[in-house]
Amino acid sequence: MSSGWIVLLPLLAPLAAAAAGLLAWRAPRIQAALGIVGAGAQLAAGLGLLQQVLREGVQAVQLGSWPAPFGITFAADLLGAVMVVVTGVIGLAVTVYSLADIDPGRRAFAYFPLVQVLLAGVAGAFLTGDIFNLYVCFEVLLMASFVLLALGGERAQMAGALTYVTLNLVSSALFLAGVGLTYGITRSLNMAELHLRLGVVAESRPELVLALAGLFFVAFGIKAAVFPLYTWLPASYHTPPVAVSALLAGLLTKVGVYALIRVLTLVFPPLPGVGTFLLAVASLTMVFGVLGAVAMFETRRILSFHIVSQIGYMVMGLALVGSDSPAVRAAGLAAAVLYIVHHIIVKANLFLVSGIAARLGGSFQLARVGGLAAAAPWLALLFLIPAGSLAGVPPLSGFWAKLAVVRAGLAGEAWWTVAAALGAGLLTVLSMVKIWTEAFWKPAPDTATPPPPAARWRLALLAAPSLGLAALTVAIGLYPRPLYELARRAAEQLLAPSNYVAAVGVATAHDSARGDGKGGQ
Amino acid sequence: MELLLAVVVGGLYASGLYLMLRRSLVKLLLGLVLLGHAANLLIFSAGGVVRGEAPLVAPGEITPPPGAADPLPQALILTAIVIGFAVVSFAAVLARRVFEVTGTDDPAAMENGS
Amino acid sequence: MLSAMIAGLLVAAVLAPLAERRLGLWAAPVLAALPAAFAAVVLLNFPRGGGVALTEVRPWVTDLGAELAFALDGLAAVLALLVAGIGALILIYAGGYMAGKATRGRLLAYLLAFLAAMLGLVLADNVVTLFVFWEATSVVSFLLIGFDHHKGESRAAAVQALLVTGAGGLAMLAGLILAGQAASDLGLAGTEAWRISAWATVDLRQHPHYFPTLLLILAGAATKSAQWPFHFWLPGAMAAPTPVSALLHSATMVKAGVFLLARLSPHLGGTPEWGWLVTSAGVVTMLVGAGMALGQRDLKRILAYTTVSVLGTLTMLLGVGTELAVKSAVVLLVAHALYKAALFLVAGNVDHGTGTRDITALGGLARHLPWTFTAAVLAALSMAGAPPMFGFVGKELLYTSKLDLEALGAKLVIAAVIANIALVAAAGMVAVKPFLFRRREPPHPPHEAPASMLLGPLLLGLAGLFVGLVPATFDRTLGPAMAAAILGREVEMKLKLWHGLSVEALTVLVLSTVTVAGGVGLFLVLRRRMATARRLLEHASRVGPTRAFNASLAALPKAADRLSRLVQTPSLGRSLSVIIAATLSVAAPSLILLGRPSLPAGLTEVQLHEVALAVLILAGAAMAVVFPKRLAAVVALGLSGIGIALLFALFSAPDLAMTQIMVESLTVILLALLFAHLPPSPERSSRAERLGHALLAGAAGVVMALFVLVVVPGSFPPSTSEYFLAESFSAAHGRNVVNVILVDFRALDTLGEITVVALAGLGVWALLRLKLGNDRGGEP
Amino acid sequence: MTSFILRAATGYLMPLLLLLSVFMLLRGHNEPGGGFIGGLLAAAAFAFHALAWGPRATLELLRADPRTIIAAGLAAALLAGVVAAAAGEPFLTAHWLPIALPGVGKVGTPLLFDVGVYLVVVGTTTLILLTLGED
Repeated sequence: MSSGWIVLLPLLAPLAAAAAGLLAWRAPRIQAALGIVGAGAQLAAGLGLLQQVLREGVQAVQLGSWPAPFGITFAADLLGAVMVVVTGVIGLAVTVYSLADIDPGRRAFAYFPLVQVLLAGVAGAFLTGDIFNLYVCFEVLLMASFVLLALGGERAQMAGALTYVTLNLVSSALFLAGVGLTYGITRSLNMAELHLRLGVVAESRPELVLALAGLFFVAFGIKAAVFPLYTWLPASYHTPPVAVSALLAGLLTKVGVYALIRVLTLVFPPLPGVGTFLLAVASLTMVFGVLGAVAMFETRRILSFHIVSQIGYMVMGLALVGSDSPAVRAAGLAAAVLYIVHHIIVKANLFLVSGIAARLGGSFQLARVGGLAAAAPWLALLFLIPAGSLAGVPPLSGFWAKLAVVRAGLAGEAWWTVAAALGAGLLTVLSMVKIWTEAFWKPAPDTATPPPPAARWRLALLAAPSLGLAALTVAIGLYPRPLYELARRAAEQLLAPSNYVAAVGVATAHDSARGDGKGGQ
Repeated sequence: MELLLAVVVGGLYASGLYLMLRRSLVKLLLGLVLLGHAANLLIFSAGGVVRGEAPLVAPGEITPPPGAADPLPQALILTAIVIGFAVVSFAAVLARRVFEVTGTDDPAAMENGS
Repeated sequence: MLSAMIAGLLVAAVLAPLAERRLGLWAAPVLAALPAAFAAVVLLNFPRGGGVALTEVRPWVTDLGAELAFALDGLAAVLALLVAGIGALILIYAGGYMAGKATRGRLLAYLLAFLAAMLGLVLADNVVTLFVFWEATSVVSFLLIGFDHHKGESRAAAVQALLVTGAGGLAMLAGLILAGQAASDLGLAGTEAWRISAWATVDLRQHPHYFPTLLLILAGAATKSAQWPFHFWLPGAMAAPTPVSALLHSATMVKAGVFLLARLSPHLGGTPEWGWLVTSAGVVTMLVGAGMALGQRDLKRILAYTTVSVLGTLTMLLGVGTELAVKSAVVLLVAHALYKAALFLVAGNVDHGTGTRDITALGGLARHLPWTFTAAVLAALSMAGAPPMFGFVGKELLYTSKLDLEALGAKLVIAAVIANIALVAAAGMVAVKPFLFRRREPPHPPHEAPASMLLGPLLLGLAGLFVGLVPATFDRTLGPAMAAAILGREVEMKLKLWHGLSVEALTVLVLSTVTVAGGVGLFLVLRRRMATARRLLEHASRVGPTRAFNASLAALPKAADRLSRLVQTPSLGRSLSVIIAATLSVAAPSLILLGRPSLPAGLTEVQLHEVALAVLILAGAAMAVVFPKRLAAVVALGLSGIGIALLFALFSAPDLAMTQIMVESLTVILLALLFAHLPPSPERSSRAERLGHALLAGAAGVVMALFVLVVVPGSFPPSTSEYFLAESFSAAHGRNVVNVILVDFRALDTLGEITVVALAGLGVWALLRLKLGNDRGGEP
Repeated sequence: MTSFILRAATGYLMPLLLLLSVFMLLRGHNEPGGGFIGGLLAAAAFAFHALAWGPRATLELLRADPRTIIAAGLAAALLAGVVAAAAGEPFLTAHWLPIALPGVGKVGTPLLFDVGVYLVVVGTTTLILLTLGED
């Protein structure tokens, strides 16, 4: 077995950058430089990992050389590897943006190392093959997000952070309880082994497994922000600096969705009724999220509610694993993966762009800004791309994501959820159009208080990452085949967990006679 | 004993959650702490309890005595206690700052404006 | 070839602002060469009969049924000719119309992008390709309608158009996917199922999903083609600059819905459902549009409503779907494209030359705008269906096709005659009223438009005359090819101005005469009674869908807010309650189904001091709940924690006990330090609320206790821990197995843990020191 | 008056507590204890000192800033894991010196890791206490 450093690097690179940055805590400039290096290294490592997974299948490594299932396993399948790559992309984009966006005060208080720790935690969550370690990774990324959210101590931030912290801690407590019970039942924490053992338990005590799955569902449902557990998100995401919002908006809820996918495809055996249940949750999430957005007139709040709504589409894709048809299961999961990747890029970018818009227009309140289309045509274009993509305008990335989800939904005969998806899609168009007509088309109101013009280098630094993400959106839109192919293969891997289990190697290292034949779906 | 532990765990969850539902920052924190205790004890009981046989290797031996307690839940709980402590400390200071900034300790009274 | 040409237009669109800056006045004619070339290519490759001249298939996302597939059949060719040909003229016109305006480059760019989208749409042979271009037309038209976006009216109209067509588009997407899946169910393999031309080999009407598919696709067609009750966005879209309106409302975007009906009628048409739905939508739209046209005073709005009426007629004809009806639709579609584009450009010239489009302020312009007047008369004659214009041929055929239809036909003919009388009158209002009669004083002294703005209307007007006089130019070439594509079989076409003296021909002639005479009469009355007509219309539109739409759009944010607040509350407690309730509802039923928890067999007996400890823990927790004083509650909490530490110590966990004691003391100290001096907080919940909270929390406690009871530890040997116990000393050189797990077996957990600890420290430091925006800026 | 007693007591207590903390750290691998408990004990020592002499004095006594200590702890723990790279083994694979120290036992990267834990805990706890104390 290879020593598997490539699987660890996406976690270690930013963590090391953070530690080094903290050693230089008096020198924010060094921290910023280390931030760029760390995020860049994470991206590079992620790409290398993805390539290796594509070439050789699931990559697993046993930390400390302790054999599975005893030591902690890190394992990268296609889903994990893709998520890590996207994490690197967003990390790098946000770090570059932060160079121009974040004030000296926050920089002096370790802003850049905090971002690095967040990225490390996110990568760890995507790669770990151990359920308790997943909890730890969640805590790492949560703690980083707590501090980032509260950093600066402005009034709005404080109240938002309190809600965010409290509800996420409740989620963590539920998750922890679930892990403890899982260990009690199976005597294992290794996800590959849990796959085998919970399958056996489900045969004799299906209700117990279902109840346990319920705990995990609520815990991850809070983090993923599904109906009706999403309330912390719109209460907090609009409060910190926009770079932080972008980071959280892009990545964090998707970690929750990832965990739901991972747990429901790998850890738990197929459970009766889960598909229907998730379809209902997905529909309500899409609809209620978008309703919140329709009611808002502040850019960041609108965008925050849309995160919720879009999570519904991802859950919808996941819900289709409850279908009887293998083709529908694969299509649904592939759609979910595609949607996640698309959404991370687009949503982070929308926050970045809205930050530039507020910098030029003087406010996030739509009533107080205007005339940006004439004042900054380049920004108008920069906004239209991610906004159009979010609204599903072809041929941008969001169109393909929506097409894939709706197609899978129709194939799975999930009529009501498809109807909800299309209805929410229309209201998403309305929201994006609202921002567009108000901030860009409408003449600037008399009450507008445009700030003094920003330096050119600053605007360039703000626009560059946004431009990069927009280019990705367009590239995926025009040439979606590679990404969809990746998503499809990732879905196939998820639906055949025996690959993952074999790569981790629990079946050979451990006598699991009782688990034989229970591997597949 | 398992029954007793179940009652304790249930009681801790109930009182912790009830405290969190009070509209008071301090009670929110107390509730969080109790929730952490509850989860730790839950893991402890789910892992199986053993009296008086700590998972230690006595000098001269190479394994702990047979029947020693399962060390893994203990390690998990230790990690969870420390993480919980760190998180609660941060939350406590945050709550204090929230009180300073908003002037109230009623979480429901601070509609986050802007 | 086809995709390259479309891409060429898109590139030209991107470069248009640059070209405009470089070439100035010459930019428009130069850019117009592109669509003209497109039209030439289509002409050179014109498909014979029901065949397909050019095809192109490129893989896109095969698994999603997406290919970039184009096919040039008769239907596509005729529409492409109209789009590209009229498009070229309009580009030239726009160059003149926008002369001296800074936004000219942008308008040219949008127009080119629109042409590209529209051409892609009519040429598309794959459902995803079709949808991509369909949506592209919606998006570009949004930008075009909102072109003068400093006007609130323009913005509102743009949003309205986008929402209405967007909603239809989404429904259509679902419909197209259903159709593709149906084709796949019926045996088409792979991407074949998503190719429209391939559907000819299966019968989609047999599929159980036929009806929902039809409904969804019709929703798309109806919104795009402004069928009642979705018609209102089209007149609203008149906020666009004139060349835009002309383009959108003559040959192109509004025809997209009709095009879709035509495109799909061989596959989905011919059923009673199709007949009823499509025909009735068409009839209602035809009548509503015609009626509304008469109450307008803005030239462009009159034209817009007549467009609605004609679109209704076309829809009705495709609904009827007989060979004669389809032929008639083909003729009407082309004739309408020619005259309506011309009339919009005329309206633009009037506006340009006088500064107003209000017909009550216009009169006697013929002397000042002679060329515009000429074009107007040519186009209006065609619109009115007067011989020898192309419009006349169309109307004759229209009446004939209805007479084919027995009982239903009579009703349809009457409806069509009524609508056409209104159209004749409207033609008078647009093309006669401003130019003849008494002279009025418009805002500017009237002047004729420049050549670039006369070329288009005159050419289009003359084309109508030419085809009317020499119908062979149409009925040997374009007409039959298009009709064949719609009907799915070869057809012959014979158009003539004079039909001889058969009973049928005479009936039609009488109807035509009645139409023209009635229209002229109506025009003469209307010219004097404009105000009355307008009042009538205002009364009528009070209940119309426009109002309903605007009212619901206005009410939407508030309603959404109310609904959203059912879940999204500022109250942290509410959110917590929801989470607890959610946990209960997903976990409790299964636990209850498990039945009475059967206690594990090897149940450890309880000793007295253990009970005492349990009591201590619970009492501490309970006191933390009930003590009103903060400090006392904190100390009680500590008591509970100490109890847990003792429990750990009793049950073989010395490390846990030590850690718990230290952590607990620190927590108590920290909480006391932070909160001892705060004023006491009152109980803020009512009795009922408290009871509810207690029940909720209690239920959660019971569920978690049940969880503990139903877990049977140790049912899965060998356990991971056995490995740790066995290997701790020999392989990891440590006697304290718990510590070895922490620093070796599972060291990564601990690495994560200390990261959390470190961040908590940094967080506290930052929280206490960095206070932006409140008091002084922070210093580290 | 109280501060005088406190100062006097601290003079005796602090070295004792610090010694105990190091003891706890080192024996942790074999007996109950370890980096976390050791770290908390050391932090308690500094807390007493701060109570008696004020936070500034404690900072001077510490020499290193708490933040540096935290960072050093993280770095030590990471380093302990990265050592394995030299041998081409996975992250966190333990490496031991051939000799055993009396009272401590074998010395290897897990001990370095535990030192990292110790440092992070010391740094964090003192950072929190000192920041609170100065506030």
